[in-house]
Amino acid sequence: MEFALSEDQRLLQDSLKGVLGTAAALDQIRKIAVGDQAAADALDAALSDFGLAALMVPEAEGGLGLGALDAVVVQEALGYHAAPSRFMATAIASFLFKASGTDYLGALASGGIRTGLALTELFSRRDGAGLSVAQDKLSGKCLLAMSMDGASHVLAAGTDGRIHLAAAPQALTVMQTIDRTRIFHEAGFSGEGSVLAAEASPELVAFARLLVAADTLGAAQAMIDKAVAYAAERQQFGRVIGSFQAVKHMCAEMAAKLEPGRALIWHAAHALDTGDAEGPVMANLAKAYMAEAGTFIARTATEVHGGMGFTDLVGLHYWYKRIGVNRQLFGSPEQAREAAARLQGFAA
Amino acid sequence: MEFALSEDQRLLQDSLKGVLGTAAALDQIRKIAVGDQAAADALDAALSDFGLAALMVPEAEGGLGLGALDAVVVQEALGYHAAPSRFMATAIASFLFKASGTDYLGALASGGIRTGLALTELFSRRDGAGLSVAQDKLSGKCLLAMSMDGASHVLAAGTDGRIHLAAAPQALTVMQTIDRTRIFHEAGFSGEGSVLAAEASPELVAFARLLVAADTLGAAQAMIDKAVAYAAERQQFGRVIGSFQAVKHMCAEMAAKLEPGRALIWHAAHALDTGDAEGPVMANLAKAYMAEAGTFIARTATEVHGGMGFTDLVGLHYWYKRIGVNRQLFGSPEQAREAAARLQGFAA
Amino acid sequence: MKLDLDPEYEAFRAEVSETLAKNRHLAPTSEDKGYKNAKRIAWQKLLIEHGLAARTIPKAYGGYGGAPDILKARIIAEEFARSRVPGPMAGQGISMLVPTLLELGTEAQKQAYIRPTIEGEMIWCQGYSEPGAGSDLAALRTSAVEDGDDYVINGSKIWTSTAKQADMIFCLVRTDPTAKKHEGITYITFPMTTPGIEIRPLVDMTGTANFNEVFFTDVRVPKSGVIFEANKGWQVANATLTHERGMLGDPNATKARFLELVTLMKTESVNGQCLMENPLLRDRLMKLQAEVYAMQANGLRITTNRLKGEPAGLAGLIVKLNGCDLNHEIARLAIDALGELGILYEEGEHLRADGSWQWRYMYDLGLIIGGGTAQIQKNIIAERGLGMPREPKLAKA
Amino acid sequence: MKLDLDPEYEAFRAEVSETLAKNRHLAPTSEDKGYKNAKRIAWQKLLIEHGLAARTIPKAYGGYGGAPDILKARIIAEEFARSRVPGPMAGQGISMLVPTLLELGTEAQKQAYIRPTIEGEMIWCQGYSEPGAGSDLAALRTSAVEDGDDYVINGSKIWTSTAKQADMIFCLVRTDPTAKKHEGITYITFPMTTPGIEIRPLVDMTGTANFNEVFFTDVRVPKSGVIFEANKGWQVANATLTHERGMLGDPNATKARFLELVTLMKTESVNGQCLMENPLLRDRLMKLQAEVYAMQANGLRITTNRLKGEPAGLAGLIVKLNGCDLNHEIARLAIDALGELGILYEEGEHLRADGSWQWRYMYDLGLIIGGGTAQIQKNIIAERGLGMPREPKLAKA
Repeated sequence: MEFALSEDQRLLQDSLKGVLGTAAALDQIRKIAVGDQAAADALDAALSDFGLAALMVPEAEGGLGLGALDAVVVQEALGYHAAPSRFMATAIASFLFKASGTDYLGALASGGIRTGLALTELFSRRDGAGLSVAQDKLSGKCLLAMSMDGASHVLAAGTDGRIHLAAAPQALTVMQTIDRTRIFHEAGFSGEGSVLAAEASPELVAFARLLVAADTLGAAQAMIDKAVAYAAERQQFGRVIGSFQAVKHMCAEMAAKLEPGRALIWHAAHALDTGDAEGPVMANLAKAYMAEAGTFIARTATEVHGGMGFTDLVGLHYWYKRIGVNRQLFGSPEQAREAAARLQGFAA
Repeated sequence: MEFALSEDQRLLQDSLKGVLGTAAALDQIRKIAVGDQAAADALDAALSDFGLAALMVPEAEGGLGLGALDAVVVQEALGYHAAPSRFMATAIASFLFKASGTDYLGALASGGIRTGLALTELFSRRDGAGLSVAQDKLSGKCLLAMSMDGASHVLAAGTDGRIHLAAAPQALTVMQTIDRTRIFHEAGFSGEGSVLAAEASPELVAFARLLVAADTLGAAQAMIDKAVAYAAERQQFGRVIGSFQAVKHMCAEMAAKLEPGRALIWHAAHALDTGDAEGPVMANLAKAYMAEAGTFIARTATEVHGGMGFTDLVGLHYWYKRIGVNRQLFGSPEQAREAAARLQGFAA
Repeated sequence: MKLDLDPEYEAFRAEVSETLAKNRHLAPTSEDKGYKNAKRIAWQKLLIEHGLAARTIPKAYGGYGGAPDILKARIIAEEFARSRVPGPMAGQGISMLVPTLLELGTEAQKQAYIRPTIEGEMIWCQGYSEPGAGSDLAALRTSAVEDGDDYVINGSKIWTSTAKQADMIFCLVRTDPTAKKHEGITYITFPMTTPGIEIRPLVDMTGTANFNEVFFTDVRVPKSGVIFEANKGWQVANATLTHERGMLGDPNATKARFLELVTLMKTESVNGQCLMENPLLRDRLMKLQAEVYAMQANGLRITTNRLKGEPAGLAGLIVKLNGCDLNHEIARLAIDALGELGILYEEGEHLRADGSWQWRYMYDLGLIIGGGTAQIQKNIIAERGLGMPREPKLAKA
Repeated sequence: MKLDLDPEYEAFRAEVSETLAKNRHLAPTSEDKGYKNAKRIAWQKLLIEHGLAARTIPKAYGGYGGAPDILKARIIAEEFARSRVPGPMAGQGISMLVPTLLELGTEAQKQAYIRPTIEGEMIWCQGYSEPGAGSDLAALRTSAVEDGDDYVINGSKIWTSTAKQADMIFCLVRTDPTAKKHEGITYITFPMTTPGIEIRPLVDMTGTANFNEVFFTDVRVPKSGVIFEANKGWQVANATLTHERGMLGDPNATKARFLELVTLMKTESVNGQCLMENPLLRDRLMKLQAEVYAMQANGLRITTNRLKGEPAGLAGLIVKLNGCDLNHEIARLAIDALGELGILYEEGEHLRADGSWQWRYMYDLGLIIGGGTAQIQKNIIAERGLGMPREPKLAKA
């Protein structure tokens, strides 16, 4: 019995954090946030060289053959550095391709295809969005599509309840969110062909939500680390603020909320890897748990920083906004909890 | 413009608190809780002498002609002393009699009739409870009927959606709750005649809920006062615990939750007195607000007392339990909020 | 308990509303931008003339010269809100400096500054906070060294809004570094055109520069700018700080936001369901409405206390803590209700309410921190409101 | 990550389950009440014989003499739970005194106390807390004054469970009032039959006396009862205090309660609607389930740390704070779900689950406070878990 990250997984996370320490240092994130393409490309290249695209592709298909637990370890590191990356889209594509046994896995690993992700309408349809499918042709628009920059293909949710692989559409309009590091688009389809249609399985949705939870885990951990460090430096009333019981308890409450979330995410990922029936339930609950914990930590860590936390000077807001966006991605906490309830037959 | 209790209302509350200070001193409450009838009778007599029965009865009918705001002032004082009293039942009866213009008001003021209250099934029906009405005869059972001891009559909710006045039934079974100071009964009806049937109006339900909110206001205020006093006495680690920032902030948070509740209750009562359409909305929200604030304060004040708060030694639990019972009376916070939503057309 | 007003006041309300109706054509529009816009200044002067601005400022200093009357002030505010006619000018000069001058300024200072300030011809900014002195304001280190009839100022200030537009600054500086921290501070005023002043915009999490940093390098200013006395600045500042605290957490502003949220939930639909039909969102909305009503009623209580000249006690001490948090929570529910589209922030087809919910969700967090963090507020509530012991003195390390 | 067990352990599980199945007819039933019930003692001896109780206690002292193995211990616990066969005896003698004796007792003390204690022939109670020393345990004042070969003890203890049933007490007393508060304490054992001991039941908010107060008046006890050394009692106690902390907030117990709540919400109906169909209650249930899963996973993490002999760090430090709060919240939702009937507490037709939800709602609050209040827990998490500064020393008043 061993409930812990393996040596390899720790190594994976450490080396990735090493890469991100430079390629996604705060000054790089600042550049990316103001649209510096060179900085964005440099980070993208660094992560490609690291081999993230191949992570979840079976070795037989030229990948690393790793699983959901490895993926959340990676996503946590990305969140910790507030690093934009197409990894989430790629990991979800790998999961879907593996489930539907297609021959796109090799191309995905080699970088031959790079997929964007347009799943929003699986969870929320409005503003006339939605992708209709007729004779395997896709038409309509998807809101808040992810990782469309530089994508050759896109995985998009159709109104037929299935997820379609298609060539990335040309009609892209930026939808600017509070998080300027990650770019979202409105994607307009006009007859692009669906080269693959797979069921939007509960496992796939659960895995997608789990990745978001892991991203928030990393971002929230970063905010706690920064708050504790700031509290050890900042002097007020003749003492470091970290010696005030109120500040100590704020930090303790953040840690007490976050730590179980880490274990829950590991457990959910392992359950998905082993096909444990509880896996999707745990993954949905992990998304909801981290959305709530993240909201609390984002606010509390900012309060520990006082006025500095509100300014752009320390850049704390990049993590605050990342957590804020993650809360809404792939469905609200309430939707994730309701999904968990349905999986257990608690709700119709 | 004056948003405050009048001189008379402050006088009313002070003189009532004077009476309760002796008749409902903690040692008296302890006696009542173990079924000491003499202590219970003494308190009942003291409150009768004080004239609570006549409070809301119009002067023309031999009452004091006071209103909802005066009633909440009284109920708050009763909650502050964790004092059992039939005042809530009497006040609700007065409200209903006034609304339906009956000739029972005089008898109510003189003590000629003493009404119990069986409204539970207005909010929650189960265990086969419910009062059916046929040819003005009542049959069936009501759960958690209040103030049935010494009641000549009862106001009971019928399955016809109306509230009926009838002679108090003989078949009474005690339903022992965590609050041993207030006795609740299961009341079994077997053909008692309905001498009056009135609509269970939104105003009546709102007023009943507002009284519960006021009771919790008083009980919660008592718990805060006790916590602050204890924190000023109790020494740990060579200083009074009230000097620890964590304890100070616990007390500050309790006060910050309670104080707006007091203003809300006053405003809602005044609105009911003046027939302001927002009155029932405010009263329902006040019930929900105080239920939540009360739960927080009951727990936090106990924590401030440390182990002593858990013991019977300081008797703090009488207030903890009073607040716990009030939370569920006349519908949950969720039901009260939903009622407020319906009154505003936000819910079907 | 009496919430309606006496006939005298209802008459006053009618009079105000008539005045506004009669003159609204003279009011500035969205075209009339900027601080010294002629039309806005003319409008301000007209409002003063009718006692709708600077109402209690003596005529001698350019005000209307009316007697203080909290109810009339409230009626005026309500009528501006109801009629949607542009209101009087605000700003730290009018809200904080002028009251201070009236209380503690010399006749010369009053003559020189009050009229142009209330008429909008003279803009002020405030120099209190410093990077090293946030919650602990009295720890400020910006130094002012005597040199003949001048002080020479070195240091920096932060959280200074309107620094770029300001003609003048009112500022706290340390004139006696040897005295106890509250006793070596002086409240001084001087022109922002004085050589040696550098202004750096302070971008915050909302992405805009709502505030500035101001740097002083050998800034030479005349002693005549001192308000009241040298080394008495702490007392001078506290008179106006209380004003500032009062400005945060206004329940009527909170109610207005709540009503916007109600409209949002009534009009937005997701997956074909109106947001208001979602029982979880509706229950959260009702929770917030209870708090909105409660803080409004709490506000009425405070107004009554002020009318009677009584201290507002706990009812007053909690306003900043509860009010700012409630605003933040209203914005949070609005964002949650909008779901995926709640994260949008910039111009575009799908943006709702110009992204103002996200802006408020961030800016309100700034207000939770600014003007005394939530932790400071809780200390104040416990110590002043509940009479609990102050933070004990520490042993010298 | 590997959650299944090696074949060796699966084999062990089979063996345990077989042993339980074969012997369950010998297990005590609800008829076999009381602490020294013959059937219960016989059962305990049988369990020790099969290595299902006192497993790691050396044979020489009456134990099974097995090697420490956290997994086997967990398997045993799981099998008892699964099979619903009555488990081994618990109690502070077995869980706290025996480990202390094994570590620091004299050979004579081990011989005298361990066997009867683990076999249930000798019941112990704990005398640590005092009315004046709660969170600040080391401030205890019960005095033990040397007199020849004896100590004479005066003072009182609180929160002493099983005081009435106990043959012996292990107790912290102040033997050197002049020393620093942690250095004048002695850990001593003596019979509860010693003259001068008075026991007063301590009724708590649940309405029952789950604990006692114990008063000492000139209680003369031999020095031979001292464990380890005089004035080293603080170190002795800390060895076992850690045991106690670990006992609170067990995630498996929490999960069992959660499942009871699920059953409640599936089976209860109000106004003709099953509670599980209520979206607000269901959402709260799912919130709690997320925490239950999280604390279970957190528990697996801690077990792994212990298997590796590593410190559990934050994962360990949060267990008491989160676990006790989660239990309290589960009880709270159950009561809210039951609504009006949730307030019932005593025997009657409409009482649900014997009123256990209300009992837990109160008792769990006691556990939130006991064994280190939530505030103490947060101090520990901040200082030991996050490396934040300790509470600074105060200036002498």
